[in-house]
Amino acid sequence: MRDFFVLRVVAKMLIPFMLIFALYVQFHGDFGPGGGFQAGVIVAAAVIFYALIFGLPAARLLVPDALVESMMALGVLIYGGTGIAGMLLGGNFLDYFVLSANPVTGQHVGIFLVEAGVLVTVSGVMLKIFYVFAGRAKLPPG
Amino acid sequence: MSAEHLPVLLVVVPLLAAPLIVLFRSGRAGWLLAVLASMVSLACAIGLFVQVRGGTVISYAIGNWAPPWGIEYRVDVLNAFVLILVSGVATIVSVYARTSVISEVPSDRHYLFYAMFLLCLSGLLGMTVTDDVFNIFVFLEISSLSGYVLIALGRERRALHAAFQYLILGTIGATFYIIGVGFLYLVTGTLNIVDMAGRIQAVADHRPVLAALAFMTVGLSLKAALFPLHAWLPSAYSTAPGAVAAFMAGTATKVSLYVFIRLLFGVFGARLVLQDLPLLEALSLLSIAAMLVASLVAVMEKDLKRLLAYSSVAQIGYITLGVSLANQDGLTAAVVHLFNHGIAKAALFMLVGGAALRLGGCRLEVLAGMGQRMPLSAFCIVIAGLSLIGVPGTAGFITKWHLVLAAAEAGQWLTIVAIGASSLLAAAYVWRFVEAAYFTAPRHHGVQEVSVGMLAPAVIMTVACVYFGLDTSFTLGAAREAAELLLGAVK
Amino acid sequence: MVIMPLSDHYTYWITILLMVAGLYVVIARSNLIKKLVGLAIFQTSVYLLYIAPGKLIGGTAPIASAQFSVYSNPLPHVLILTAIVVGIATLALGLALVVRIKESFNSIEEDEVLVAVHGDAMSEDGDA
Amino acid sequence: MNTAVLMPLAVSIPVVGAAAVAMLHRAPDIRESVSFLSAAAVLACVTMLLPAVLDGGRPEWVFLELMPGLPLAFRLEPLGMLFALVASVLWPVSTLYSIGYMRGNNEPHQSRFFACFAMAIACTLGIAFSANLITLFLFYELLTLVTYPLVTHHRDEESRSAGRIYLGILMGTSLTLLLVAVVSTWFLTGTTEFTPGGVLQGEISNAAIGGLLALFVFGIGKAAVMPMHRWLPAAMVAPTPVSALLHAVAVVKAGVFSVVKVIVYIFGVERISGLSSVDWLPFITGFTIVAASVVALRSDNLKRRLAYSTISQLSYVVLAAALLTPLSVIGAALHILTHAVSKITLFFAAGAIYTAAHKTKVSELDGIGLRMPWTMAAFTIGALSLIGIPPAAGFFSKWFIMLGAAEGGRWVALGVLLTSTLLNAAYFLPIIYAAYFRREAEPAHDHGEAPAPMLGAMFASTLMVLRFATGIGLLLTLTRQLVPN
Repeated sequence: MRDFFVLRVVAKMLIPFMLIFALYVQFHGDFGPGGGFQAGVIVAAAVIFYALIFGLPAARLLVPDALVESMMALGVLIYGGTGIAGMLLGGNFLDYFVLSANPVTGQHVGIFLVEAGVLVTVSGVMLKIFYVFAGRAKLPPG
Repeated sequence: MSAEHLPVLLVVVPLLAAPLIVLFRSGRAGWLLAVLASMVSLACAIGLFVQVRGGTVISYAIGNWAPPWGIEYRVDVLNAFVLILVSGVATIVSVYARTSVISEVPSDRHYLFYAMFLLCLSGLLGMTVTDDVFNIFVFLEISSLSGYVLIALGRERRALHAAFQYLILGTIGATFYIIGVGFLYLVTGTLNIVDMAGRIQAVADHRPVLAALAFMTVGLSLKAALFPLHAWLPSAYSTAPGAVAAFMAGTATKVSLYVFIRLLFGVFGARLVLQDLPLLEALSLLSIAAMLVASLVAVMEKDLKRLLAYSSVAQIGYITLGVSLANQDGLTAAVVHLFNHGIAKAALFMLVGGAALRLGGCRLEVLAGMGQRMPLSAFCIVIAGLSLIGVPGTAGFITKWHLVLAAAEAGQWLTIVAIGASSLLAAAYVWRFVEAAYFTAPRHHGVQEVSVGMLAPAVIMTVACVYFGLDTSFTLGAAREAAELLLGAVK
Repeated sequence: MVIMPLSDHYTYWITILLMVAGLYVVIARSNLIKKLVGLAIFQTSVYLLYIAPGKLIGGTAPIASAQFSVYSNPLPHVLILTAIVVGIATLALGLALVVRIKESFNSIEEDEVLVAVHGDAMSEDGDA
Repeated sequence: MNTAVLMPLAVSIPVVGAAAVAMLHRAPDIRESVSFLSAAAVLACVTMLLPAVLDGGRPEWVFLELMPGLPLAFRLEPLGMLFALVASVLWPVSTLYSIGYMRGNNEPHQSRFFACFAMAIACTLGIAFSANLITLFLFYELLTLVTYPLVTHHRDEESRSAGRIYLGILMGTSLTLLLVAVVSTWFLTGTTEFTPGGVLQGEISNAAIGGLLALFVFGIGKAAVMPMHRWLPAAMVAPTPVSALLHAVAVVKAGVFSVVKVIVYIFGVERISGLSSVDWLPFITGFTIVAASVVALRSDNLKRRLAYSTISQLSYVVLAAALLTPLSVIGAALHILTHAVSKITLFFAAGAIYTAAHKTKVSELDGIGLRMPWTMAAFTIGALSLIGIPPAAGFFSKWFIMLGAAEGGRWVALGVLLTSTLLNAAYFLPIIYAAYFRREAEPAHDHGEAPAPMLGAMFASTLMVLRFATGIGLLLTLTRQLVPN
């Protein structure tokens, strides 16, 4: 689709907004519908959109496989690390109340970190699935 | 960190070690982390077991949200015992896995193997330790999904189909389970097992409770490969890489059985399970059918891994038979057999996996002359096989003793006959290996014993089969206490 | 639990319909992709089973506000969010397996795959 | 020193010996010395235990608690002492014989043979010492397993199918019937301890006792009471020293020993005497005695004839115990010993004939007495002993059994014993007659006597048969403790 000029321009214009929308959904998850899952999928969708327009190799250059794999791992580690942090600070696992002097702030901090972890992992997993499936098609049939 | 966090560390350590392995992207580091994480889990499990002996119950509120609102991890002697089994088998198998993985899995996927292994482990441990029925589902799926991947890593293309088949049936099983959870949540408004047990008595005659019981029984039976829902097990175990087969055979079905036992006695309770419904009678019939039919199939089987897989189905029948007898000795037999069969099967699959690598297959005619070529492996297979038969001096005997005693207490003499017949069939299928290994001329020349890295863990596991047949203070002590606990809950 | 008017039971009927239809597809179809589709439908019915009773007529999202006093139970939604994720993971894994099966067996029809699997088991001797 | 420690010591010496033997397969001479050394050490241990038991002591050694209330333990009482003596005295003798046989016939896998041999002795001693049913059961099963490689020593098709029968019957009966019998005993009485006078106190119905006895008698397949006897002739494919071990020292004796021990210490002779529900036992053993003798009469294969003779003689022991009189119980205990020494002599002779002349059939033995005078002399003495001619050993035990039968007024049993004596004579005397008085068939084999170690072993066992009377006083002191006076 590299030759479709309109698509390329529209894509380039849309992708930044998609990413910003993802961030909005992410940060608004604290107060309303939204959160890491949805945001992660939107981030992944932006990259997938890019791959659809500019081709898989270009997308893989932009977001390399190793990065995707690391994102999958990193997100889980952020999530788990938040839990461990709660333990280190004297609470139970995933105890957000102890993350800050003020328990309410602690909840905010905890949820923010956890949701960040979710975002990273979900977008990583989505991209991985897309890469793996899309990459297979390049193989010679049979 | 102090001892109070043990219940969660047990699960979190392997859960977080898995992504670390993915970050390192190295097979060797992955292996080291896998061994380490399994050992930490084992240490946690032992620590917990020591604390809960004698009736203490440890409750851990995740995120400090008090149960029944938050997720609660709850450890009593029953699940501490299962935790030791799972993490112990994982520790030994993870050591073994190094050589097995190098020979069976493409080298660019080694680190993924260990990550999946640890995810599977943490899923199984989570299922065991949690007291929240929905959380059980989540961990069940974590262990299942990683399990499907592990099986699909098998060398032959048959493994793919086996994994797919397992995925379909496993997902149906898990979905049945959450349908059951859904009904229970609708009528009780809680997901916490202890809380639910208290509330369910008031609504026990509501139809959704019955439906929940039915759905959960079928779902967990599928995961536990209870006859006749065992179709996925033989092909999955026989095509998976050696280490995976050993790990799953030792743990996966056992944990599902644990959940089943826990729900049966801990949630549904006396009125439904023991009085109103013929559930135990049905379970007893199915168990006996499993013990006889699956053993018979095992006797006919030509492939040693499939033979052992069918033997697993039969031995699961022993466990459920103990449950269905529902008296002190029966439940003791069931709980102790979770452990005794787990270690025996893990040992056997490790040994057979090694033999299959050396000899290029595990059909009985391929194993011909193994007694001469791989004397220690063959001998250990025989010893662990004796535990399957239930020869005194092995762990299997302890189970059989209690099963026969329980059946005698219940006055079910026909059941005793079935147990005897099943032992005979077990002797028959174990002896098929003996005759292949010792009475036929070797087909291969220059075949040598497997490396120490594979042999040592398998031998340790085999020795455990004998050790726990002689010194039963740990296994039997725990199982008795657990049986008292379960029976106390339905009184 | 909320007591619903009789006419509202239609959600259950839809749930049951999806459940049975999904299960039927899993069992009856030999095409592996269709099996997975059936499995997904089967799982979807469970999402409905959880969510429908959680909805309260006139209820709102459980965010504290002076304007509202009737809230829907948020827990089933959270549970089902998890279940959906699990379902997606299962589906992705299943499809990945189908791709691999297609590559190694050159078919996604279960009966053909089974024949090949059986053939493999028989010919293992030759490889050994 | 605490004498009780000698029991675990006596059991562990052969185990250690077996391990050493297995490792020394490159140095046969050292290996055989190890076998002898451990045999001597075991004999010393068992002999040192004897005075304590004669004084009425019951040395006890508890290993561990297998299950709550079910310890793995040894406790030595007169019957076990007697059995331990049989095993530990005959082990060095049969080791000597095996060395001659295995080397004379160039048998393969000699290390495995001697290692399993030693393990079998360890299990036998474990059975002899066991303080309760569960320990007995454990060693009983182990004995089956360690003798399996001996039975199937040749690893060919014939020994494979013999091994199937051997294991199938012995494990089948024990895993189904004997296990149920042990569990039922525990379930009914709450104990499995061997207690003088029995443990079946209290309200236990006669039918239950009869059923339990049936479970025990048929569950202990090693006692070869018909119809559980098929394994014994099948096991004849093994090398002759194994047959000697199976039929004289270890396996079959472990079977009848267990039956007698169960009758004396679990049921209690007085508790069940006169019960109608246990009356069937003398009949079924009587039938076994006569039927097996008839089969022996019709077998041309020498070892097979001896095997059926063993089946018949084993049922003497069970019958004697089942007569439930004090004298017959003493006779049963003595017969374990006398049959052991007599039958081992016979098997030694059969093996010597095979080694020297490669003959296995009774019909081939014409005139062999002239070529192998020592061997046939031993055979003759062993045969006469089993027929019951004084002063050979067999006379004494038969005497006590018959006295017991007369005491209990069991005329049928007495008739069976007399018939059987005639049958014994009928199947042994023609062999002796042919060996000495028939002319050798042409063309004659030119062969001499068996190798010296085999002759030495035969000499030792024959001496025991002939000089049995010197030990009878000691043995009676021992066996009298079995029955309340």
